[in-house]
Amino acid sequence: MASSVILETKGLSKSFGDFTAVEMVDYSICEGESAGIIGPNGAGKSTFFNLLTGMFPPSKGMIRFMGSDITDQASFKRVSLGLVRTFQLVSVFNSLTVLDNLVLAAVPFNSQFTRMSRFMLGSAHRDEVLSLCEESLIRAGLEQKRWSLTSELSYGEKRMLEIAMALLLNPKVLLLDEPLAGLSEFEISDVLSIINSLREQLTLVIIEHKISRLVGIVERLSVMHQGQIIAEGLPDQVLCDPTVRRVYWGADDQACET
Amino acid sequence: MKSINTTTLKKFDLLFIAIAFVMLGYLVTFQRTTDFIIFCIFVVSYDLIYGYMGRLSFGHMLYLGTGAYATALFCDHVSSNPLLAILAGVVCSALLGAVLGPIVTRTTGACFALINLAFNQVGYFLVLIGFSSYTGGEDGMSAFFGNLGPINFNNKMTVYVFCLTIMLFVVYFVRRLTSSPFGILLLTIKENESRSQFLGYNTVIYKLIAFIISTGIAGLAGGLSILNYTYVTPSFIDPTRNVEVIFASLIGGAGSLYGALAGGITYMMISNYLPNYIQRWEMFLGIMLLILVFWFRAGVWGYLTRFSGKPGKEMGS
Amino acid sequence: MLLSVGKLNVFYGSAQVVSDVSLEVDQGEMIFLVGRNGAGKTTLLKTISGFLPSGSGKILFDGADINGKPSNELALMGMRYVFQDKRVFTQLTVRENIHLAAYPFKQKASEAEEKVVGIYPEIVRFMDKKAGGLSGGQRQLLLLGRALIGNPQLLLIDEPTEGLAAGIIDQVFRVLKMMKGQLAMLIVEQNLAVVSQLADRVYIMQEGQIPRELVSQADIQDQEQLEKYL
Amino acid sequence: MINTLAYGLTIGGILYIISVGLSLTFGTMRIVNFAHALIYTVGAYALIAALPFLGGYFVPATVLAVLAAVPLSYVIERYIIRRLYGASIDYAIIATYAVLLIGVDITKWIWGATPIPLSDPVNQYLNIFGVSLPVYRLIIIALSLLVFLALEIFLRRTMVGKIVVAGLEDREAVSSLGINVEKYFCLIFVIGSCLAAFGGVLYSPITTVHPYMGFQVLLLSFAVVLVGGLGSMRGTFISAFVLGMVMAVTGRFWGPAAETMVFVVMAVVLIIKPIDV
Repeated sequence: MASSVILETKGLSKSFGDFTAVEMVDYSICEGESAGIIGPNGAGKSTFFNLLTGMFPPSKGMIRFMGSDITDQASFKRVSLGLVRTFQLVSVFNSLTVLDNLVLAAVPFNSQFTRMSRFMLGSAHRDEVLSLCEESLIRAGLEQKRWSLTSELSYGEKRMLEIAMALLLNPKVLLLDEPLAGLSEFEISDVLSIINSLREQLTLVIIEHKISRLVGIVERLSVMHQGQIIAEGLPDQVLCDPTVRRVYWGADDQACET
Repeated sequence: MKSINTTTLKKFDLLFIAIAFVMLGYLVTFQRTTDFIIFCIFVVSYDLIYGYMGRLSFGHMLYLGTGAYATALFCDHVSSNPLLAILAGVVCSALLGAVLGPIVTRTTGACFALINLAFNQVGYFLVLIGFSSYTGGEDGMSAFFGNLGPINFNNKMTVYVFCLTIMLFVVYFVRRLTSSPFGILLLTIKENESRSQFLGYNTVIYKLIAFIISTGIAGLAGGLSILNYTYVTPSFIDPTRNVEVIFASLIGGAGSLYGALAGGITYMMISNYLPNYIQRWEMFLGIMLLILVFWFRAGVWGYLTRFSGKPGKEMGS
Repeated sequence: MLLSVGKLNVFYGSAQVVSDVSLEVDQGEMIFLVGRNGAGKTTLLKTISGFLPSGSGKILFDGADINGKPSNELALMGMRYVFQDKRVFTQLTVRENIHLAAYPFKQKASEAEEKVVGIYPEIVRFMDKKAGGLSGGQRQLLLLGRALIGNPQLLLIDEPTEGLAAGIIDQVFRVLKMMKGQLAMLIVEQNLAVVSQLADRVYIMQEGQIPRELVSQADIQDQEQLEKYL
Repeated sequence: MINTLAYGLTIGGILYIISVGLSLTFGTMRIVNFAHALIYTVGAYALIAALPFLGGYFVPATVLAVLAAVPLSYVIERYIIRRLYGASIDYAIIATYAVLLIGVDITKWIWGATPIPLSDPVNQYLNIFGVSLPVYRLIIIALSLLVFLALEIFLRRTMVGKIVVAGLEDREAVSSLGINVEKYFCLIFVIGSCLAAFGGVLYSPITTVHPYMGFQVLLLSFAVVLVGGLGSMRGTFISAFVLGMVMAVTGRFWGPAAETMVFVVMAVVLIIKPIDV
C-alpha cells in the first residue's frame, strides 16, 4: 500500500432496537484515496456516515482516524481533526444569509480567529473574514447571492453552499452523503467538477446512488447491503460481481457490459 | 463596502439611542427614564438567550434578583462604593448562571422554560424565607451608597446619567457580541444545534457562555435598580414577574438588539401609564400577550424596519 | 375520472415545491410517479391526501372538490395514503394495528384481519406481537393490507419498496400486482423494475412540475430511458 | 412517623391526579400547558361556589366543579392550543401562560384575592397504630389509586386508548386511517383538565384557596412529569408519590422548604438523566 491508512473502522455496528442498521463493518481508506459506497436505500450507508462523524455512538466496534481512536469523541472534535461531512438532505442554516453560513465555517479553525475575544467581539464581516469567504463564494457560483437569505436559494445552490462550507473547514477526509441527489443534470455537472478538483487535495468518501456518475471519480467502490459491506474493489470489477448485481438490480439478468 | 457602511451607521446608533433617552427624560421625567433604562438593560440580557439563542426562559428574574440582593448586601456589609457593589451584583449573578447554566442549557423548549422557573422559585423562597435574616424577608432591605469621589449617587440626575452611560456600554457590548461570529453561532443554535456541531463548534460551551453573559447583564440591571431605588424587596426576584420581560421582548421583536430597547420602552410606557386607567392589569397583559402571539409576532421593531427599511430610526415614542 | 388534479401549486413558505401540476387517475388504474429526490413527489401526494395545507388549484376526487379537506375525512371518502418509511404503530400489536384501521369504518375486526391475511398470509404468525418488532418488509405488507380495510377506491402509496432487500421487494411487488385492477393506485416509486412491470401510465416529476407523461408501454418499459429522470 | 408517611402519600396522591393530566397533554402535544394551573384553580373556586347551593354536600359539589372544567378546557384547546400547532413551541407556552394570567385575574375579580379556607368535608379520624389520621386523606390516597387504575385500563384496553397511544407515536398515520386525531386529543385534553380540577377540589380542604394557588402547583406537577419521564404514565405515578414523600419528609424538618426540595430533586434527576425536549 502506497500511503497510510487515514480512517478505519473495526467491527463497527449500530442497532436501533431490534433493527441492526450497520453490522460489523471493517472499512478503511488511505490518505489521498477517493472511494465510493453504494447500496440500496436502507442498506445502512447514511448510518455508517453518522457513526463515522459522531452523530450517535456505535453499539459495537471502533473508529480510528489518523492513528487515534475517535470512537467516543464528540462530533465537533472530529471536525476539528479534519473529518468533515455533508448531509444527504442538504443541511445549511436557512435563517442566515449565504455569507454568514460561510463565515461560520471559515472561522472555527482559522488561526486568526481562534482567539476567543476575536471570535466573540470581532465583527463577523471584517475584511479578513470576507476575503476568506470570497473564494468560496466564487467557487460555489454564489457571489451574486451573498446577501440573500439561504432559504431563498434553490436546492442545487444550497448543495453548492454546503460543499463550500465543508471545504472551508479544511477537511483531511471529506464524507459526501449523496451529493448528487435531487440535482438537475446541469447542477450535477457543477458538483462533479468540484468533486473532481478535490480528488487531488484530500481524501474523499462518497455515498451515491447514481453509480454511473461515480465510476469515473472513485478509485475504489464498496457495496453495502443490509448493514454489511458485501463487496469491495475497483469500480468496474465490483459492478460486475454477480452478488452485487443481484442485490442492486433485483433480478440480475442483464449481462455485465464493460 | 457594505461592512463599512453598517459600522458607521451603528456608531450613530449609540448617539440616536442616547438622544432618544434624553428626550424621553424630558417627556416622562428623568427619574422614570432611569427605570426605563434599567428595564431595557434587563430586556437586552433576556433577548440574548430568547431572541438570539432561541431559549424561552421563565426564570430570568432570578438573575435580576440575585444581582439586586448581592449589590445591596455588599453595600451594607462590605463597602458602600457603588461601583464595587454593582460589580459584586454582576459577578454573583454570572456565577449563579455559571453554576445553573450547565443544567439548564442542555434542555430546550418547555423544559428550559420551566426548569428556569423552578430555580427562580427556589431563589424566591430563599430570599423570602430561607435567608430572611439577611434579606429582610418580605420587607426587603435598604442599601445606602456612599459617594464616589465627588460624585453623589443620591442625586437622581447622577443616577440617570450613570445608568444611561452603562446602558450605552451594554448596547455597544451586546452589539459587538451579536455581530461577531459568536452571534451568528447563537442564531444557528436556535435553528439547528446539531448542525453547528458538524461545523466544529462545541455548542455546549457557547450556550453556557451566552447564558453567563446574559445572567451577568441581568445582574447588572439588578444592581442598577438598587442604585435607583436604594432598597430591594422580594418582588425583584418574584418569578411571576418574568412575564414582563417576555412581554417586552415579544412586543419589541425578539432577536434584535434595537427591538429589545423598543420593547423595553413600550412595556414601561404601558405599565407606567395604563394601570391608572385599567384596573385589571394582569388581564390586560394576558390579552396583549395573546394578540402578540397570534397576530403581531414580528413586534414593534419588526414592523418599523419592514416599513422604513432603515434600522436605527427613532426609538419608541 | 376518479381523481383529477388541475394546476396545483404548493408552497413551503416562499419556496414553491409543486408548480402547475395536473394529473388524472381513473378507476382501477395503476399510475406511477417517478422523479428524483426533492422533485416534490411526496409533497404532491401529501397535498392531495390532505396532510399539507391546500395549495392553489383544483383537486377533484370522485367528482367532489377536496382541496383543503382534512386527511381523515378523505380517508373515509375512500382515498388512503400510505406513508413512506413504513410507519406502523410500534407500540401496538399487529392485531391492534389492524383493528385501529377497522374502527373508523365500523368494520368487524375479524373481517379486517381476513383482509390483511388475504394479501399477506404469513402475518398470522405475528398477530399478537408488537408491530415494532417487524422487519421493514413485514411492516410494508402490513401497511398495504391495512390500507385495504374499508375498501378504498384510491391508494396513494409513497415509495413502497424503498430500503427493502431484493427478495422482499419481490413480495411487495407480488402484492401490488395482486391489487392491480381492484382499485386505483398512484404510487411514488424509484425502483424502475417495479415501475416498468406494473404501470398503466407514468408521470415524470421534475423540480415541482410534471413535464412528461408516459402512456405507451414501449416507453414505460424502457428502463434506460426512465433512469434519466432519476 | 406514620403521620409523615400518610401526609406524603396524600400529597403524592394529589400531585399524581394533577400532574397526570399535564403528563397526558405534554405527551400528546409537547406543549406545557400553563392553563392547566388555571383549571386547577377554577376547580377549587367552582367547589366553593357550588357548596352553598348544594346544602354543603361535598360530593355533588365536586362533580359540578369537575364538570365546570369541561367547557373551559375545550375552549382553551380548540381556540388557543390547536391554533398554535406547528408554530414554535414558545408561542404555545406564552399563549397558555397568557390564559393563566387572564383567568387568575378574573378569579380575583369575582372572589377577591383573600385566601378562603375550607373545612375537612369528612371530619372523621381513623386510628392506625396509635396515630389518628384524617379519613379524608385516606380517601384521597384511595382515589389517586383509582384514577391510576382507571387510566391504565382506559389507555390499554379501550379503542380510544389505542388511538391515543398510536396518535402519540404518529398523528399523521392515525389520520390516514380516517380517524379524527384532533378530536381524540381534545378529549384527552379535557380529561386531563378535569383531573386538574379534581385535584384542585381535593386539595382545597387541606390548604387554602386563593387565586395564585395554581402557580406553585404547576411547577410541582411539572417536576413530577419530568422526574417520572416524559409521556410515561406509570413513571408519573411513581414520581408523584416519591416527590410527595420528599415534601412530607422535608416538611417535617423545615416546613417552608418542602417545595424547594422538590426542585432540588428535579435538578439532580436532570443532571443524572438529561432530557431532550
